[in-house]
Amino acid sequence: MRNVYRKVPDRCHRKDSLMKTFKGGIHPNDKKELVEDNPIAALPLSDHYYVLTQQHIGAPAKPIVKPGDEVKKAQAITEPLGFVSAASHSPTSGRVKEIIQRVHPVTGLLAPCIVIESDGKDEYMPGLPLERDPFSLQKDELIGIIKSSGIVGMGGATFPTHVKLSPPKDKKIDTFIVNGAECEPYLASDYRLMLEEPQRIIDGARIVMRILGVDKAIIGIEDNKPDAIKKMKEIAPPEVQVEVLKVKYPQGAEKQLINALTGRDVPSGGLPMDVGAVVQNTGTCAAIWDACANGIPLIERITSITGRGIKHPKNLRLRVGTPVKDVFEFCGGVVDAAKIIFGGPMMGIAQFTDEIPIMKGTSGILLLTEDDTNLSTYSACISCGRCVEACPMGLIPSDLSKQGEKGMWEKAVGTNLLDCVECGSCTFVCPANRPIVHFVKFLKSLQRAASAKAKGA
Amino acid sequence: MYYVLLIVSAALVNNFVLSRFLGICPFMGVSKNIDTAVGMSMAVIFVMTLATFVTWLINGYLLDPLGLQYLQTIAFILVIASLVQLVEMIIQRVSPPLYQALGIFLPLITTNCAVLGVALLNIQLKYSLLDACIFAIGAALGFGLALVIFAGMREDFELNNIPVAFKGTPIALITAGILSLAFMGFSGLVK
Amino acid sequence: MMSSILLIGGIGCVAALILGISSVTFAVKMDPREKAVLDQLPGANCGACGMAGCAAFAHELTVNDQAEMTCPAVNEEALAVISEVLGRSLGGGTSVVACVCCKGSPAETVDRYNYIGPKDCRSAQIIAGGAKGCGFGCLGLGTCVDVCPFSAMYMGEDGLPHVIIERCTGCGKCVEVCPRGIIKLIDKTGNYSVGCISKDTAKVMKQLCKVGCIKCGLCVDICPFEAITVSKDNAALIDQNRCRSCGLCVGVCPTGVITPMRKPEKVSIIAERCKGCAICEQICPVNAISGEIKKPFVVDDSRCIGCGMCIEKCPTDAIERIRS
Amino acid sequence: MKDIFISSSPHIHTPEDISWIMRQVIYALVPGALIGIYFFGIPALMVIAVAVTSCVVIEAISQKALGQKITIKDGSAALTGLLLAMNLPSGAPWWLVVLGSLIAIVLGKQVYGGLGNNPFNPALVARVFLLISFPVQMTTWPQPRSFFAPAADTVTGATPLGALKTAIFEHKSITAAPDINIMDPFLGNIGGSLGEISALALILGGVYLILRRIITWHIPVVYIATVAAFTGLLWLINPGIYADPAFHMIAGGLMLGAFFMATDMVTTPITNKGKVIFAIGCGLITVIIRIWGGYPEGVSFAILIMNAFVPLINRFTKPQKFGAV
Repeated sequence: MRNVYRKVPDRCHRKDSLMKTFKGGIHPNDKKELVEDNPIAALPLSDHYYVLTQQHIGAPAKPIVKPGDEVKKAQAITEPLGFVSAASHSPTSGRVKEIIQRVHPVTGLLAPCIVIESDGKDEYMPGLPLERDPFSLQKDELIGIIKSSGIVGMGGATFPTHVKLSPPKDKKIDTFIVNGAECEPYLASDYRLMLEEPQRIIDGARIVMRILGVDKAIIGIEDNKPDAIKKMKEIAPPEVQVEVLKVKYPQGAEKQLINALTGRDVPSGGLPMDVGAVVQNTGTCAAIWDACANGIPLIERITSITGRGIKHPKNLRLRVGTPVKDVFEFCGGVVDAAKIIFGGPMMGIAQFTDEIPIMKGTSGILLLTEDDTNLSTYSACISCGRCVEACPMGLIPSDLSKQGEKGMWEKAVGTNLLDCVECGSCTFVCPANRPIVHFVKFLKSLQRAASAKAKGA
Repeated sequence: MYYVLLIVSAALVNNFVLSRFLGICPFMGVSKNIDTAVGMSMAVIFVMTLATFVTWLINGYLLDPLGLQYLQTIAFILVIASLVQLVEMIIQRVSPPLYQALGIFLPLITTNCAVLGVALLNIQLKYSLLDACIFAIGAALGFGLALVIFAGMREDFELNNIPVAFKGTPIALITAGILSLAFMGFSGLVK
Repeated sequence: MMSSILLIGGIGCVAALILGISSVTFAVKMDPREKAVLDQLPGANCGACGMAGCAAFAHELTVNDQAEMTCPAVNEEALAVISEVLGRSLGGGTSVVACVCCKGSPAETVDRYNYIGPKDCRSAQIIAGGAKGCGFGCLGLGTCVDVCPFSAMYMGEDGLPHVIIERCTGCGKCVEVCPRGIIKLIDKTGNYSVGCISKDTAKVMKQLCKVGCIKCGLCVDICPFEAITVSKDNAALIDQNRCRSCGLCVGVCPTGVITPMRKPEKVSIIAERCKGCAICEQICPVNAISGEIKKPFVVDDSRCIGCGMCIEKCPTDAIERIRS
Repeated sequence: MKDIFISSSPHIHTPEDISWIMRQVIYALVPGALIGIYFFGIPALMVIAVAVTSCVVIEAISQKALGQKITIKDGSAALTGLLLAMNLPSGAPWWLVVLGSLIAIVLGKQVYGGLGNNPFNPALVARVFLLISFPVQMTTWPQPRSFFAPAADTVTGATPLGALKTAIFEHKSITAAPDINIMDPFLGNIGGSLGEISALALILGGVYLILRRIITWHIPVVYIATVAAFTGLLWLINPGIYADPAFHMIAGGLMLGAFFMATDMVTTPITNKGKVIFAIGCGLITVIIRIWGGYPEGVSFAILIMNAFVPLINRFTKPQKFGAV
């Protein structure tokens, strides 16, 4: 526990005042040294892949294969139901074994899941991968490709990308931002991608610029990744600008990133497009390049397997649907982990089983030992105000937590409950160890239930 | 300066609620919510000033000349009761939500010893009409101040984990006690 | 003396005059019936009626002719008074009580993980779906107990909530907050309930819980009144309208998931009235009545299950219900 | 997986918990307490020991009685005891100290639900309660002496503020008050509560707290500045009846109050803006009581009164949320 808190990581070299940032936020120890120097490795083919039908935010997707069907790698196996939805594709060639109920890593509840038995050949659909010049394609064609490729935000939010890239006509977009902040401690998947395959990111970003019709893109990278900053600056064309960001959590949160890079404030309840900005993660940009240039849908991603609870932390290129068990085995096995987390330590979701698959949004799997995490109970709020200082959204988390304790969601809405982005800064600093984010999630669930009820009535 | 001292004395030093312990009933009853407390304070300021004005006149021009000082209490209660009725009707008409919120405590201003107390004290202290009215405003301000800060604290109590045994009135009384201890600090400020 | 009477009277007259005038000028219509109704409501402001409190409900009842008596806590006398005041008859209060349909105490069930967080079932449910292995099992954090406005629930030593039937008004607050829908409102007169709502199959159940319904159907077979239904993916359900509280199902249930909600009733025979006809002896499903013809029969308390079948058949009304 | 834990994000946490904060405040109080012990000898040590022990014991008993978790390990009870002791005269009899602890812990804190729920600073509730109930014992100030001097030599006398008040009351002029070398209250060589005598030691502790980010500078600086400005203004108007601001800043309980009592997190506003308003209020009330009131010292009363205003201040000093239109 003691070494969790450190002011500024050692490898930061600039003066704070020179770097762009936002108001509020915290400085957790970034702990990236566990995994950041391990090059991206590939996992051997697994026997079975488990593709959940709901890999994204929005409407569910419907399976379009039946048990027994033969599938090829990159073949679509689900189709989206609705505009805000995304398809999934087979991660390898083989046979659809069955469609079962599986624990969903995000909700912890059972959800439909397509099991694909690998035939070991790993054959692409005929004609793939193709070679085409994406810059010769029209805007609508590109968005169509992105949509059919099932690309979602790969930073963890998993919002379907084609929706973000289709702003309504009245919203004038003038800035495209590539999010390379990777402000979550421990994780280094974006860092490795920027270091090893920067061209894919830049080219993906150029496709997005073409779609949005903007002539400027900014890549924001936190100062604790000097190598990535150097690399990106080397190869970035003039229209893509690399900006150094102060190391501070949550620097990579959409609204905070836009504020730091452009000085614009996304209005409360609004979207980045309201201030003329669109943000995409580095991984998403790379996936967009693969889809538009090579016709390969989103079937694999870079994931950091890290933490002191895994024997050999690694950065892996993983297919969507890979069983987590296989991943752990490849990394030397789990050693007394108290928590298994999908995502980073600040916003990731704790898992209770390893019978779950890798998803499109799994930027990392973090295995924390009992010493690294926080298992103690909470006590009453002592009104110290640290959460207020830390809140990047300018809220009063202490009030929200008290209202959460009593389930007073109506009062909490008046305390700006719905502006909370659940970044966890308040909870990190709380000396009384109050689970403020949990209270906020709880209040939001009450609010959702009540408004659903009101709509139904 | 004299009037400032008069107000300070009535509002802080001899705060009606916290050092004279008058008007405890509405102080406890209407202090659960700041907005209601503000409304109640306004009503009290209005009633107190008006009551003082009327009772002083009645005392000065009717009771005193006729040598009927012993009727003070009864006459004052009569006047105050009618005044409160009047205020009640006005509020009900002008601001129904406030009327709802004040509930039973509005008619209770009638028997609010603070209002009667002010009227009687004015006679005892031999204040002039202007003095009496200013004193009444000061006293009402003090009442309002105590009520509003108390309401603020009680609103916070709603969110706190007070042991079941002390929830509600017990904790309010304890808090009022501590608050009045704190207000003792003003003693000696004005003679 | 005279002057004082005149003075007080004078002041009174003046005040009365002013008030009289202003009562006309500032008149606001207020229905006197509203207050009469409010007086009869319990004043707990529990909100179970769906309004913001008793006063609001009284207002709604008075102004809205269609408003139903949704207050679960109002007693019959008060109901009669309200009906009279409003000049229309209002249906009775609800006749249901809450029933916790899970018997899976921590000792009998498995947990999926260790939960850390606020002691509130709803909070626990939104993080990874709750710790209890069975998706239909009680999370045991007592939110239902916390919200009960009538202190009619308590957490038992077994880590499960229990309803004090005498206090329960059937307001349904606990039903509303339970994230797993374990609490049901059932008929007040019901005597037996099934402590499980699991839709899992027997195979799954056996891994998760020792006291869940395994859908074996034994209770359905033994029930003399066809009051119980069960299917492959629905736990046994007692139709309280048909149930005669014989309690036979309790005896056959292999996992003990059917239990009496209160101390079972028994019957007793009033010796003076009994003609010794032996009809009761024949009808009794558990052979609890015995005796010699033409002499008063007796009930064996240890066997009687209180089904009441004998009461119906007795030609001389010599059998009555008793609480043991 | 039975040994797996599930909780909401975030999964990492700062090590700065409540007991760490309490420990830091106790460390910061040590210099002031040591000076008190140096000048007042064994009795001062006794008062501190009795107050700390009785607070901890009473907290444990009352939490047990209320069926709560016993939290004496977080150090808040010990801190309350230490603060209470530092607000008492060194000659306070043991029963007075125990009674004070009882008031502080039970009435000041536990009836409200324990640490975090109390609206008033527990140590101050106790001090004011004792001051009003036992004025004689609470205003019998032993004069400083060397630690090694025999106890029988202890003489009592007035505090500088007390002497000032008497002088003004009796002679309508401050010149009648005994002259005070400003270095004495700075180092602690004056009469007074056992923890308030040395401004230097208290400032040292306060600066430590600010550097450790336990408290922000807002309350102490604004509080002291308000007192200085207000008394300075009066002094400029009439130096004959109003003492100079330097004296007001250093004498009495201002330093102790400003750095340690008015900065108690639980009973002060959450935002920095609120803290400034709180501190100005404290400063004004302190000076009003000191100059015109019946009591020579107003710090405790001022902070208690402002504690009551905290909910209102919080209500009106909410931060602006991100993206507010």
